[in-house]
Amino acid sequence: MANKRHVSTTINGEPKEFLCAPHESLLEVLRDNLGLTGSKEGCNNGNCGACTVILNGRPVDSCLVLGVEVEGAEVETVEGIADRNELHPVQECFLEGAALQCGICTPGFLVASKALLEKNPDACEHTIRYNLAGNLCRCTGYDKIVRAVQDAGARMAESN
Amino acid sequence: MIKNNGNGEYRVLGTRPVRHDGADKVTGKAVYTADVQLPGMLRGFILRSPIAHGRIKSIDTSAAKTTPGVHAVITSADMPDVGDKVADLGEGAVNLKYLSGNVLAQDKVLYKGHAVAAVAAVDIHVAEEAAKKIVVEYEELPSVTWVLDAMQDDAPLLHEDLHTDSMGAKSENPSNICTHMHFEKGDIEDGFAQCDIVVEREFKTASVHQGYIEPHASVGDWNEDGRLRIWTATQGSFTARQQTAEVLQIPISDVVVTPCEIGGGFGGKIAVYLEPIVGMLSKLSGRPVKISMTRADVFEATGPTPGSYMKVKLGATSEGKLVAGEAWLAYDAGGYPGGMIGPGCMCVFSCYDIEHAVVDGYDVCVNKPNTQAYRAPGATQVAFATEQLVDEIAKQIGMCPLSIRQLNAAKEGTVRVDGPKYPPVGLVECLDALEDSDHWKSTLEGPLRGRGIAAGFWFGCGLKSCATVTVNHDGTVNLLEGSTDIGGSRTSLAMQLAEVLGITSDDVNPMVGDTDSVGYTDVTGGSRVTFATGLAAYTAGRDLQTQMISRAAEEVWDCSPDEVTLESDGRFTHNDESKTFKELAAQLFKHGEPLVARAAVSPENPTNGFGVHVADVEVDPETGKVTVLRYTTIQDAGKAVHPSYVEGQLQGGTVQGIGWALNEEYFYHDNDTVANASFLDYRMPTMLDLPMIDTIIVEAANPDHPYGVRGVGETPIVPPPAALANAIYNATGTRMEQLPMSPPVLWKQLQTESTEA
Amino acid sequence: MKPFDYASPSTIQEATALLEQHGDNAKVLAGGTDIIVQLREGLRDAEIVIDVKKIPELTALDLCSENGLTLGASTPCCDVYETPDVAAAYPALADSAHIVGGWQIQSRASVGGNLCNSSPAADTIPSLIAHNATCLIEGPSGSREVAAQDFCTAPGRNVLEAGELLVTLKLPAVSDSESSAYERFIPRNEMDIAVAGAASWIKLGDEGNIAAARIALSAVAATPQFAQEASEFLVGKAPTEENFAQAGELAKSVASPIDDMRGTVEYRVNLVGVLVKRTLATALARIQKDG
Amino acid sequence: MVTVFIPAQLKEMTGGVTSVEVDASNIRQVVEQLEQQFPGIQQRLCDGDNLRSGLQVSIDSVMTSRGLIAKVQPGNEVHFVPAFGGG
Repeated sequence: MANKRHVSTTINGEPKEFLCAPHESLLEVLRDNLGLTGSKEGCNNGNCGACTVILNGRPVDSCLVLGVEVEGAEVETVEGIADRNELHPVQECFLEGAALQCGICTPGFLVASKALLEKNPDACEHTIRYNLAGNLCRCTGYDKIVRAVQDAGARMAESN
Repeated sequence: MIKNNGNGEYRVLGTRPVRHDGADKVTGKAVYTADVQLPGMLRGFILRSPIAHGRIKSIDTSAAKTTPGVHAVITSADMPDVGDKVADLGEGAVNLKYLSGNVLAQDKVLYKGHAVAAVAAVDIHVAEEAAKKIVVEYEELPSVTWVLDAMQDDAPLLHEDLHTDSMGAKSENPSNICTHMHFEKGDIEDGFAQCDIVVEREFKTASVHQGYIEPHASVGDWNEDGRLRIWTATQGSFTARQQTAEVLQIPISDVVVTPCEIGGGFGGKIAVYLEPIVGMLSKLSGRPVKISMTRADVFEATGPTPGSYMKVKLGATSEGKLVAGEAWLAYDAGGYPGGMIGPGCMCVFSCYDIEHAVVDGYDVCVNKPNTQAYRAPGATQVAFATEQLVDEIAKQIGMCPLSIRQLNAAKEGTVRVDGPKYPPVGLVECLDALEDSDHWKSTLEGPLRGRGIAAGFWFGCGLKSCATVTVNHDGTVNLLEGSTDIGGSRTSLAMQLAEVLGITSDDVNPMVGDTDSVGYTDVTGGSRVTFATGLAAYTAGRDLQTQMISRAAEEVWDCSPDEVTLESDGRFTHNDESKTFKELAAQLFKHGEPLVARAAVSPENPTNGFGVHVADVEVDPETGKVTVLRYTTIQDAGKAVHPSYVEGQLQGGTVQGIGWALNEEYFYHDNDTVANASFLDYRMPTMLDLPMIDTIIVEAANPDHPYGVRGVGETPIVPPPAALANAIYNATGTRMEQLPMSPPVLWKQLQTESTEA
Repeated sequence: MKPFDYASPSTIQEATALLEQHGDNAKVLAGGTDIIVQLREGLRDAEIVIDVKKIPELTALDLCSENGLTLGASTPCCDVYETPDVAAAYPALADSAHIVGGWQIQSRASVGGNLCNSSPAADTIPSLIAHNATCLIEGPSGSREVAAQDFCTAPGRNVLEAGELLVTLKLPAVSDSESSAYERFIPRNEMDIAVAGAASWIKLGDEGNIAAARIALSAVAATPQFAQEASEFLVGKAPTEENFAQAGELAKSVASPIDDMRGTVEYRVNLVGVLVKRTLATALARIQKDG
Repeated sequence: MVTVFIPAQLKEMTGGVTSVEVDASNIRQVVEQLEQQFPGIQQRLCDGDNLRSGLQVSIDSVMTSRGLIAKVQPGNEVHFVPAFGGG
C-alpha cells in the first residue's frame, strides 16, 4: 500500500491537517477521516451530486477528487453553510418550502444552490434547472427544490 | 364526555409547519446508516456473481482470508439452514429459503450481482481487493430475462423444485411460473356480446428500479451478551428484525434494529440484503461491521419492479359505457417468486365500473434480481394498458376522454373484479376537479403537441402501528412511534396528535424508536403511515385525554368524570371553569403520577386512493424525443394533514412515473447481464427534464379515519405513463405499446408508420 | 480502489520524466472526472497518478487576435464558457464545454482531458476539430504538433507515446464572419453520453456565401470524425436550409456507428443528418446576430 | 345465513357454483361448511390451521387480517381475496 500523505487544507474556514493515502477520495477523507458525514455518497462516480462540496469557490463532486489534491485548497461542505446557529437562507427556504423528503440529496443540493446563488442570486428557473441538473433527487420531483432556490435567491438579495 | 371534532375545521391539520427533523437534515447532522461509526468498526465488501445463471461448483476463500487486514470471510456455507418455511412478514409472506438464498447464493446464482461471498476488513479498499481474490468456479447455465420466454416449457429452469401454485393447487411439472391467479366477474361472453365496440392490444414494459439515492447500508454489532444490534436503511425496523432473525435462525428477541434516517425506499428497502451478512461477519470477527452497497450493486442486486407483458381487451356501448374487460398479465418476479401480480390483477380495471370481467395473472421467475415493491407495485403497468384502451374507445365513438371516465368511474358500491365493493371513494371528485382546472380549460396549440389524461388507483393499506405519548412538566408531549420517517411523517403524525390535544405541532416531540423501545409497527409503505400510525397517534391522544378527565375529576374539580367535558378544541371544562391541555397536564404532573398514554391499532380497510393526471407534451419527430410542457396531478387525499408533504408525494410519484414512461429501463447484454448499472445510463429524470408539477388536492373524507385521512404516497406513480402515452397519441397519432417510450422507440415507430401511410 | 502513488510536478520536464520512468503504469490526472472513475472501477490501472494541474502551461487560457486561443490541457471546462471572449470566439467549444457532465463535473473536467480520454462520444473533440485545433505535445524527445482530428486513434487510444504529455491546444483566430455550434442528442437534457453529436463551423464570404466550413461528429464511429465531404460541399454554397440538410446527408458517409443501449445504427445515422443541419443553422444565426 | 363467494379459481371444485349460503359464525366454520359441500376446497383455502399465506378475507367488503377466527353474522358477504401490501 502506498504511503499516506500529510495534507494541509482549509475546511469550512478552519485550517485542517489530515493523513490520507493517494487513492482515498476527498469524500472518503471528509466522511471517514474527518467525521464530516454531511456529504453523502449516492453513486461514487459523479452522477448524482450528493457529495457536492465547494473546492476553491467551485462546486465539485468530492467523490471525483483525491484527498491529496486539496493540499493548500479551500473546501466548503454542508456543515459550513450555517453561521453558528443561524441557518443560511437556502437552508431556511428548503425547510419552509418542504424541498426535502428523505433528505439524502439535500446536502448536495444546498451546497450547489448556495454556489449558484452567490454567483447569480436572481437565477431564473431554467438557470437553476440547468446548473442543478447534476444533483439527482428521487423524492420531490424537483418542483419544491426549484422554488426554494428561487426564494433563497430573493432572500439573499434582500439581506444584501 | 368527548366532543369529537366532526366539523372538518382544524387548527393544526392543513397547516404547513417546518418538519421536526428539518434542521438536522439541512445541516448534515442527520445520521443515515452509512454515517454510523462504531469503535473498531470494520468495513465489508460483497463479491457478486458476474453471470446471469449458473451453478456454483466451488468457492475458494483462502487467499482472501489470509490477506492482511481481513477479519472475516463468509459464504452461504456459513449461514444456517432455514428450511422450507413460509414466514409472514406483515406486508407479505416469503419462503425463507428464497429470502436466505437471495442474501447469499446457495447452490446457484440466479442473476448478475447475486451475492456469493462477503469480506470484512480494516477498510473498504482492503475488503474489496481481498474479495477479488476469492475464486468461484461456476457451471454457467442458459438464462432467460423476458417473461414470455421464461413461461415456455423448454425455458431454462431457475428452480428445479418450483411448481406453479394456482390457489393451493400445484402444477405437476416444475416451472418458472410461480403463481397463476384468476378472477371473474359477471359473464364475459355475454358482456362482450353487448358491446358495440371492442378494442384489444398487447403491451410490454421494461424492468425499472426504485432509484433511491441512498444505497442500501447496514451496520451489525454482535454483542458479547449474544444480542445482535443492527443499524440499517430500512422501511420497516420490525420486518428487518424478523427477517434477520429468521435468516440467521436466532430468536427475534436477540435482535434489535435501530432504523437510521433513510435515503428513500419506495418499496425497495423492505426485504433484507445486508443485515444478516453484517450480523454474521460481526459474529465471526468480534467487531462491528458496516457494509454500504455500491450504486452498481443497487442496480444489479436490489429492486427492481417487474417487467411485464399484458394483453388487455375492453368493450363498450356506443354511448361509451364500459361493459366488459379481459386481461392476461405476465409479470416477471426476478430470481425468486415475487408479489406484484396480485395487485396487478386487482388494479387492471380498478378505476371503472365494469360489469363483466376476467383477469388472469402469472408471476414468473427470470434471471433478474428478485423483484420488490415499487410505489403502487403492479398498478402502473396495467394502468398503462387500460387507460390507453379507454382513450381509444373514446376516440372511436367521438367521446371526450374525460367524459368517458366520468361516465364509468368507480364509486361507492362499485364491485372490483376480485369481489369487494368500494366504500366512499374520490375518483369522481378528482375527475370533476380536472374538469374545473385551469390546465384542462387551457388550450394547447402548435403542431406535434398533445394533451393526455389518465386515472390511477392504489389500495393504501392499514396494518399494525403503535404509539406512546409521554407528558413533560410543561405540558408538552413526546410522541414515540415506530414508522421510519422517509418523507416528513414525524411531523404529519405529531400534527394529528397536536390536533387531538389542542396544542401546536411544536409542542410535540416526535421520535422514531428502535425495535426495543416501541410497539410493533409495520413498514413505512403501502401509503399507510399518515393514515395508520396517524390513527395510533390520535388514539393515544384520546387515551391520554380519557385519563386526564378522570384525574381532573378527582384531583382538580372533585367531581365525577362525566361532569368534566372535553371540548372539541382540547380544553377541559367543569361548570364554568376551563383548562387547556397544557394547563391541566402541568397541574396533574405536580399532584400525582406522570401521564403516559399509548395506542396499538391495526386498521384493516384499504384507504382507496384515486388520482387523475393531465399532461401536455411536444414530440420532436426527427429524434423521437418527448418534452413534457405542462403537468397537473390531482388526487384525493381524504384530508391533507401537511399539504406541502402531500404535494411533495404527488410531485415525486408523478416524476418517478414520468421517468418510467420516457427513459428508465434495464438494458441487458446478450448474456443477460445488466449493461447500465449506473445513474448515468439508467437515466432517471434530472431537474432539467421537467416542468413544474402542479397539484390539486381533493379531500373526500375516508370514513375509516377520524380526520378522513387517506394514504397518498403510491397512487401518483400510476397514471403518468398512460397519460403521456395518450398525450403522445394526440400529438402524433401513434399508439405506444411499450415502456419506456424512449426517443429511439418513438422515432422508429413514427418512421414505420409514415412509410406505411 | 487499488492503491497508487501520487506526484504533482510543477514543470513539464518533471512530468515527462515521471511519465517516461513509469511508462504505462503512470496515469495523468487533470480534472480526474474520467480517470478516477476508471481507476476505481478497475478499467485502468496505475502505479502512480501524476497531477499536472500545478504546471503553469497546462492551465493557460490566452486569447489573442493574431494567434487565436491557447488552451492549457488541464484548464477546466467552466473556464472556457465563463470567459466571455473565449465563449464568443469559439461558440462550439463553449457549447460542448457547457454540457460535459453537470456543473460539478465542468468545474474539474478539462478539454485536454476529454481529448486524451479519447472516447468516441467525447463532446469537446468535434468542436476542436471543427475549429481546426492543433495539439501541442511535449515528450522526452522534444515537442511536436498534431491536428485535433488526427489525435484519437481508437476508443480510449490516441497518438501519445510513452512519456508524452499533451500540454496545450491551439485554436486559430476567428473573425466576425465566422461562427460555430455543437449539439449532441441525449435522451435526457443533461448528465448523459452523446448518442450522436455534431460540431459545425462556417465562415461567410463577402457575398454572403459560405467561404469555408468544417463539420465534425461524435459517437458515430470508433473516433470522432471530420466530415470532409460534407464540409467541402458547403464551400461556395448559399447558407440555406436545403444546403444545410444536404450537408447533413453527406455527413452520414463518415458515420459507421454501432448498435448499443444508447441507440441503433439506423437511429444514430439519422441523428447525424438532424444535428449537422441544426448546428449549421445555429452557427449561421450566430454570425447574423454578431454581424 | 352468510353468503360466501367462491374464488373464480376454485369454481371447478364447486361445479361452477359461484356463491353459496352457509350457516356460520366465523370464517373457520365458513370454510368447514364449504369443505362439507365441496370436499378438498379447505386445503385450497387453508394451510394447516391458517388461511393460506397471500390470502385474506373480506366481510361485507371490509378486509380482516383475523383470518379463520374473524366473526361473521347472518347476511354478511364473504370474499377470499389476495393480500396486498405496497411500496
